[in-house]
Amino acid sequence: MPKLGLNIDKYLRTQVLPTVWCPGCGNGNIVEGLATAFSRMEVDPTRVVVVGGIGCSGRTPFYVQTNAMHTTHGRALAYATGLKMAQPDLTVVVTAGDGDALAIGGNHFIHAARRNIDLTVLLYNNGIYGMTGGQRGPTTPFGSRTTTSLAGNIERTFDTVEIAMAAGATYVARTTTFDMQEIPLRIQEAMAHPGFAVVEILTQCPTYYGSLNQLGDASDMLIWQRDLTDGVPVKMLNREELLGPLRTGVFRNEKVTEFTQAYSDLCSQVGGNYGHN
Amino acid sequence: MPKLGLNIDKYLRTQVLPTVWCPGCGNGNIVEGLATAFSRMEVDPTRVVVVGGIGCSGRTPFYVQTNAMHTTHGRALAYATGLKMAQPDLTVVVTAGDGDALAIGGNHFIHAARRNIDLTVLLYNNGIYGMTGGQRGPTTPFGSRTTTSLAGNIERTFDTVEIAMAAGATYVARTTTFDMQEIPLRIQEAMAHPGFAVVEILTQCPTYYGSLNQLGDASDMLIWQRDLTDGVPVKMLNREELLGPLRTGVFRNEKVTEFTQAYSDLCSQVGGNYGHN
Amino acid sequence: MATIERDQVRIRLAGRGSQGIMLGGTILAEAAVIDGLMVAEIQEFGPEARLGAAKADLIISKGQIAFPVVHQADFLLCLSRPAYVRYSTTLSMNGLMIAEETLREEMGDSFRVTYIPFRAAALELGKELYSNIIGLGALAALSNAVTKESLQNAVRARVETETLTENLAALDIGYELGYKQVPQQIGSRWANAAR
Amino acid sequence: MATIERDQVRIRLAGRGSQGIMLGGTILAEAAVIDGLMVAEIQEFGPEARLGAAKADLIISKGQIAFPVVHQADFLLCLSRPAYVRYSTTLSMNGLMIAEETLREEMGDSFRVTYIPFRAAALELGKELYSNIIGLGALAALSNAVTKESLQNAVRARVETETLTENLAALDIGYELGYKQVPQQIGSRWANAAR
Amino acid sequence: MNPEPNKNNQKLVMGNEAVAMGAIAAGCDFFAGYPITPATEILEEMSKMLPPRGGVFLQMEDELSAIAAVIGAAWGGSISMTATSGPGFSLMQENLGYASITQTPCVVVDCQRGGPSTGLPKLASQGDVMQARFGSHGDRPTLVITASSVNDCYESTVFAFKMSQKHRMPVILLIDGVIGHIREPVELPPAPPPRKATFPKIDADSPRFGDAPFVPFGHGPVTVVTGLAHQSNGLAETQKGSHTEQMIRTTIENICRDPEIIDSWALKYQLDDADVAIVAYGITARSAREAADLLRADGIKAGLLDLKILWPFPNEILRELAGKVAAIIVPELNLGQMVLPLKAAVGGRVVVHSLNRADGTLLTPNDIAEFAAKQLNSIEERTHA
Amino acid sequence: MNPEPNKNNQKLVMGNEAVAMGAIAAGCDFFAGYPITPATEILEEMSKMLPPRGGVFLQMEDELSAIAAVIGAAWGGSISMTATSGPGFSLMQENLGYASITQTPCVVVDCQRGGPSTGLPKLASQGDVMQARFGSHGDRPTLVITASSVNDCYESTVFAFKMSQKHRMPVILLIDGVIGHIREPVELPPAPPPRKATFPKIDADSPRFGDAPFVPFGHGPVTVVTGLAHQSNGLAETQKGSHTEQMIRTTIENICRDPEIIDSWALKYQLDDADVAIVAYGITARSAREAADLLRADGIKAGLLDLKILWPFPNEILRELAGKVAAIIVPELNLGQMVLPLKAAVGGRVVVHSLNRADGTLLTPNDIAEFAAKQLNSIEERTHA
Amino acid sequence: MTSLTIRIGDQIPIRIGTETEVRYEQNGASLTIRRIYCKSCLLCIEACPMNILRLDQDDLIQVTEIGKCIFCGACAGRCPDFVFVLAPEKGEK
Amino acid sequence: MTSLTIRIGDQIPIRIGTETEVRYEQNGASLTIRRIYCKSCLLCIEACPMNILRLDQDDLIQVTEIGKCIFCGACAGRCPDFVFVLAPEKGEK
Repeated sequence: MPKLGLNIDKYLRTQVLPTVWCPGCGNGNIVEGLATAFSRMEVDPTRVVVVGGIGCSGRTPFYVQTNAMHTTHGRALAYATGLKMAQPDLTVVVTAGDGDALAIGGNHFIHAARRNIDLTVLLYNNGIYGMTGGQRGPTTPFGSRTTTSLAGNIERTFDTVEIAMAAGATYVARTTTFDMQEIPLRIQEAMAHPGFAVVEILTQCPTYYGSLNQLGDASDMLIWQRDLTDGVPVKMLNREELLGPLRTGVFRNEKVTEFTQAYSDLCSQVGGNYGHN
Repeated sequence: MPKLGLNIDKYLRTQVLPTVWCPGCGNGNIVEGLATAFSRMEVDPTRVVVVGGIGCSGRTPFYVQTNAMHTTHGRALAYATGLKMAQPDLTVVVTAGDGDALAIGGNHFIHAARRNIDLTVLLYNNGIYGMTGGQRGPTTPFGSRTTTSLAGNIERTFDTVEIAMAAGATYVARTTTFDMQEIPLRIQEAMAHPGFAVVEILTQCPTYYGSLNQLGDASDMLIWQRDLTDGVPVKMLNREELLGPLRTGVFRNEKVTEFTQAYSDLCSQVGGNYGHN
Repeated sequence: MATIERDQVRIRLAGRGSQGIMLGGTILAEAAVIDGLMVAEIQEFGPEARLGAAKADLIISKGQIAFPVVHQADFLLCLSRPAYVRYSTTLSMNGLMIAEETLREEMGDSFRVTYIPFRAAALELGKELYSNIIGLGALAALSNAVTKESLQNAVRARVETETLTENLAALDIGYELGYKQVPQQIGSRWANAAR
Repeated sequence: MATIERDQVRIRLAGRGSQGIMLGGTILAEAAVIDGLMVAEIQEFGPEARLGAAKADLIISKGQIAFPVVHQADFLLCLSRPAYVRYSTTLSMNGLMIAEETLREEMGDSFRVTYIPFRAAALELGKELYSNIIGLGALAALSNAVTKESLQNAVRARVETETLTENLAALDIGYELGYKQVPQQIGSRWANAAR
Repeated sequence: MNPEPNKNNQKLVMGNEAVAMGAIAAGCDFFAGYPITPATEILEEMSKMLPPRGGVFLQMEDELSAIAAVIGAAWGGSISMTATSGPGFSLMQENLGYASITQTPCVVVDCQRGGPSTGLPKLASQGDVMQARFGSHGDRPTLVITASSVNDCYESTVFAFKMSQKHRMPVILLIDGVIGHIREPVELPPAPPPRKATFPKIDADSPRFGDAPFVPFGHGPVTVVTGLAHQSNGLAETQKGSHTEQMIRTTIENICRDPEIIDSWALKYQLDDADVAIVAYGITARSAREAADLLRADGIKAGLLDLKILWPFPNEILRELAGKVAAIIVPELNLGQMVLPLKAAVGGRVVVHSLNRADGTLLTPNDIAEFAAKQLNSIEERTHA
Repeated sequence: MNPEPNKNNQKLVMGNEAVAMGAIAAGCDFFAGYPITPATEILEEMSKMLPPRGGVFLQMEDELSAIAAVIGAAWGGSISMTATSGPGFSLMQENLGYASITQTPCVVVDCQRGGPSTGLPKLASQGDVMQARFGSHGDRPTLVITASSVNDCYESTVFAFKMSQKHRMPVILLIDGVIGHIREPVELPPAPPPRKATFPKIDADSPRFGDAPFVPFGHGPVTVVTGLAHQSNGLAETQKGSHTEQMIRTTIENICRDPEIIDSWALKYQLDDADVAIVAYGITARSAREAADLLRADGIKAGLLDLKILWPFPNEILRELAGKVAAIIVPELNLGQMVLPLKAAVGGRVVVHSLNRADGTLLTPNDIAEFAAKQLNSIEERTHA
Repeated sequence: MTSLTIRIGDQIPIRIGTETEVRYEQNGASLTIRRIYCKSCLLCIEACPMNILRLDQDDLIQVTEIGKCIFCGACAGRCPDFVFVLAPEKGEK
Repeated sequence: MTSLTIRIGDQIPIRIGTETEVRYEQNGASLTIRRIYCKSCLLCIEACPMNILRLDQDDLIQVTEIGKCIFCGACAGRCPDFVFVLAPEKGEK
């Protein structure tokens, strides 16, 4: 979107740009969406921590001019849980890829959701492992080609939204880098939500997913994303078609006791005073 | 159930009895159910592997007179996945507790379900860590007392059935050690099902869960289980009540391409011959 | 290899989980502390702790306790049959087993064992659960490891108020039952072991 | 410390990811193998491989290659501006940079650099993608590291049939472009470096 | 059951409880863990002690997340700790490396059990002493403290926290299932009132790593933390890890010459005139002390070097000892681990005999004394021959 | 891009590809892994090579499950392998211990990168050599093989599989990102046709562990496998781990006296008349070989001991060497790891100098030669003084 | 393991305390009580419709009046420890 | 970093190849092109409704005819690399 009138540079660590990502990668658009949300919400950068895992998306914390924690593969949510519990009035945003959050980090994802701890998770879903060069992941669509599924992926695909909801996330949304206006809106909603909030963002990987599956360049992949998500109701997990349609939007937005609040209540109950700095 | 006419001793490793479990623990009833299912299905013990993790339930493989693999904490399903893929005509049954399968092993649980690999999972849910002496777990009901939640558990509770279904399990059932006749029936169905089959079995832990929550002895806990599950529709995850009702029965039983079959097809497609011994 | 007189007693308490062995160990250790003695106590823990025979091990000593674990016990209190079967081999060469009377018939007499009717005495007091305190009393009388006063104080500190009277009574009974065995059982072997 | 004549050439190919640097490295290595030479080739890998300047390093040698990594290159082929900026410091003291002609204006002339219009030549052939093969040709002419025949055979083995004709033509063009520079650039320094 | 005071002011405390009490005394206000025998009591005690103090107790989904949460909490300004045993300690290795490279103060307790794998969960072991130093990939500075009594458990824990903050690094407290479960009378000060940690003020341009003080998120200007090699400003260096190598080397140097560490490295018992030195640590040091007495009763001048800090290894102390005694005996409840750095340190100046046992059973004073006597006899035999 | 043959029958093969080809040659029919730099190509190659052979390729959800699946598959009768790098290797430590205690044949490749933590993913390192030995809790037998060329990658992999089956243990192949990514011309035999592993026939009463042959599930009578200490029939022993301790000791003895291992332990280069020996391994051995040449060109009689098997450590070879040379130089891409067992082995018979670098940059021949020359000079200075 | 077989209707021994397995037979059917596995959990006692089970002084299960036993299998069904084995009249399958 | 500012309507320099940042101003509004961040992905080129963006020979983005620019922000919206910054007439907020 035009950045007219909004100085998002304030929320960018411009001295480390350009980003590490390949030409045409949509991750930069998500960073832009995040900086835009920060900008609109006028957050204090010293009171925000962006926590990333390992993988392309995990590099996000380097690019936003807030506190940044680049952790280990799959564990970002566990780090973030400790951090948030230690200082509950910090705003903690977790950026994780589909591999980071749902393959190696799947367990922390479901448990953070179960606890309903006040974290905002931006789940960058490009359907492939980018940083290591294009291997199959848990969200790689059935039948897709990757460097470890050259004859087509035979594994079934996770639906992030389904998993997040079953595990107990209280805000769940999905959007795409095609729908770029939506990204900051969803992030703002998620950050404003007191509880575990997941925004899945489909993002294009032209270098690996696109080229291995002959989807054209980054521009072509945006159109593909649009078609992929074009108003069709969300499918259950069992889809075994290549590139099945996925609905975008907000799937859940419920208020349920948040975990740091529950912990605070517990402490009060036994005479403790939690949450001061 | 009366073992009249059915020699389940053939499927029990009687030389290592009595089991390690506490007096009144329901795990023995599940072993009995498993041996009964084996007996009714007249399985060849050398063609069956029972794989357990760590925790009370993880000891199950020692007590059934089939191949037994007692693995590491949380990883039973990953071991079983390798084993099944290596020799797909083996029957592989995984026994795991709520902590083993859903806390430390949660990730392997959702990924094995996603793949729909032909494993039968008996998920012993006693709502607490027994082997280590009564700590909180991911299925500990909200508000319950454990040795790490003496003031009442403030964490939300996983619903195994919801998680299993969202992750892609194709047979999902729940029963209890009160409904002891059902246990072998569900196990038989699950073993007959070609795909990832989960049977959650609520089982009493009188030593820790029962005594910490003043639920009486093992007999009292059976009645409590009956009341807990008495025909009430399954609840979504968000329940924050102590001891909320849980429906029992079969929640899903669908045929979807099984993973060793999908892998066999892949091999054929590229000229390979998979699955012979 | 030389041996060194350590002025210490190694004690093992064993019985069924329901017999309050763990609490017994704690009370005995506490009594030793009150007496100003050194003590190292370790109770069964971890997997399988709850199956079979529960046990609590103590070393009570006038001096520093270097090696803190009981491999061979000077005094072995056995309240149940499985405990007897499992631990009788851990009695030291000069040790004394103090066992539940009802086991005498099966296990037979020996100069290394003294039988005391803990169960019967406890049931007389109202609950089998008092066996542990009766056992402690007998053990204290036979071993002289701790003073009766300290044991009473330890009981006061560790048992719930509602059952304090019965438990103190149990201690007395145990003490008496043990003391009765002293002429037969106590020679030079333990008379000054700890005090 | 003594130096040992190793009869080996250290080569670095660098350019944008889209310029076929990796394939270039493979073809050059293959040519060396066809020539019966020893070769060690290593291409950029891992995180951030795709950003900025792509590179492929080769050591081509008559004898065994002990230390297999290029820290300082005898020949540095730079097809893009970022590659020039990033790697010019890795040219050895006696090394020769072979750079894209269009960089001459910004970077300036030096006895250590020879500029060749790879881009223009490639576009003339139809695609900028041929820059890599043209570069290989020039490099081979200037370094004498591998024979032209082997390079041709390596191209035949490694490029797709549809573009083989163009790639072989690119090789010829590069060879000519490089050869033209030989009188100016090649003194005693590299004439017999590898062969 | 809570320990009750008695007239001697001595409380009967279990080793694992003493660790938890030491943590509280050191200001620990964050614990994340996962149940595991024989360390579980530390988790349970912390679950009781922290909420009334407003501190955080988290039971995580596994050990991977427990250590991750501990590091996250440290960066949230907490004084944080986890406790586990071998299998969990193995799972923590990757993130322990993260704590090292990010110079994060925290304490990790490994209450050892018999290994490998599930092994002997409730039996005695010293099988993780090399893992505590080398369990992570790559090199990292390590400070590993041990304990051989309940009182030690308390004091070593306090010391571990102090050192973790002083040198901004993860510190490992290595005990074992026996020490963790023994109850002994100890006289401990009452728990201090809850306090929040304070941190120095820094500017946006101040370095964050290397020699810089530790300042968590939200307590100063924006900070970048990464597990990649990085510069002192926190930004990654991916082409060459010089700054990180230097930071690691500096931390190692700092701990090796810290007087507080040097003073605590080892206790000497009857070594002044000793012909034979037993070098031992943890639970085995207790047997070894009695073994030294037994040997002296038999006319052999034996002494004990009781290692209190295992890593960094006290090379100098060992070298000095090697010049004074005729033989060193190293009893360990493993197949011979600390004997390796010990042999490297003494460099052949003295004969070193290893006594090992890894079946879950303790080495008794007699075991050690008899072994030592036998080795000495065989040395003499060789000398006579 | 698949390597193509040329007229010399030499193929240009990358180290990681050679590992995969070696695995196939050794009969590997099961691979489970997870992407990680710089080991990913092994995973990718196996994903291409196994399905057409009817073998199993699994990309698992993480490294924890990858090693678990590999062990499970071994018990399913597969010849199985995984490959990873430091962070993944750290995650595998717990289950590597399981493979050891259950005497499961399998191969684990660690293609090292700079550590600790995420560290320097694509830079050179030898930071995991001690972890490969001591990374798991408890003691386990370890056989760690390394490689310093593409050809080595192939042959060491074949050897690793052979040894893993012979001694029924997990064998670790330790390479690094540079060796893994170098392409060199090699002449390799064609892949053999797929074959299923065969196993001996045993009775229900036959022992399953200890000296017994490995017989997987479904290939014989019912078998019990556990990560608890166990007897030779597989049933757990929880009160005392004597059988397991004995099994571990026996395996260690067996590998230490296996002639195939002894013959492969180390390569000697110009050591016969050497005054100074460089002891190196992996990528650094290549620099060291050239360094030895450089030193000889400068009149210093230098030689190289190139360690091919790191663990068990070749104590005897080092002791012998120590008697012959005046100094040993140990260059390593870490802060000094293999120098520890080396020093323990030589026991002060010779001066040992450690040259270390852990910033991701290789030690060049000049670095090593200059360091060696400098150390020798300072020795001479001391001698003259 | 000591074992005792009792044919119902015969004189029943007064004390079976030290027997680890007791087998009752009637008309070819049998109830075997493997007391060695018993953990004293009381589940069978509460399940028995005839109220003829109790713990002995070693806390192992025993039948007080075998004559009242209806061979219903409730004890076997509830026991988690494989103590009770009922065999039908025709013997084991 | 070299920077060049161009007021639209002025004479436009023919070559801006080596400039890493170019700023176009018109009526107080501005379009800044941080060419140093450009990765040549073409997304802006395909997004530009006026078709006035192309890559130069270093594969960095440049405007061919700034006079045609309508300051719509499509380039900035699609660019994942923060190359384009549009400032409104009133200056930065």
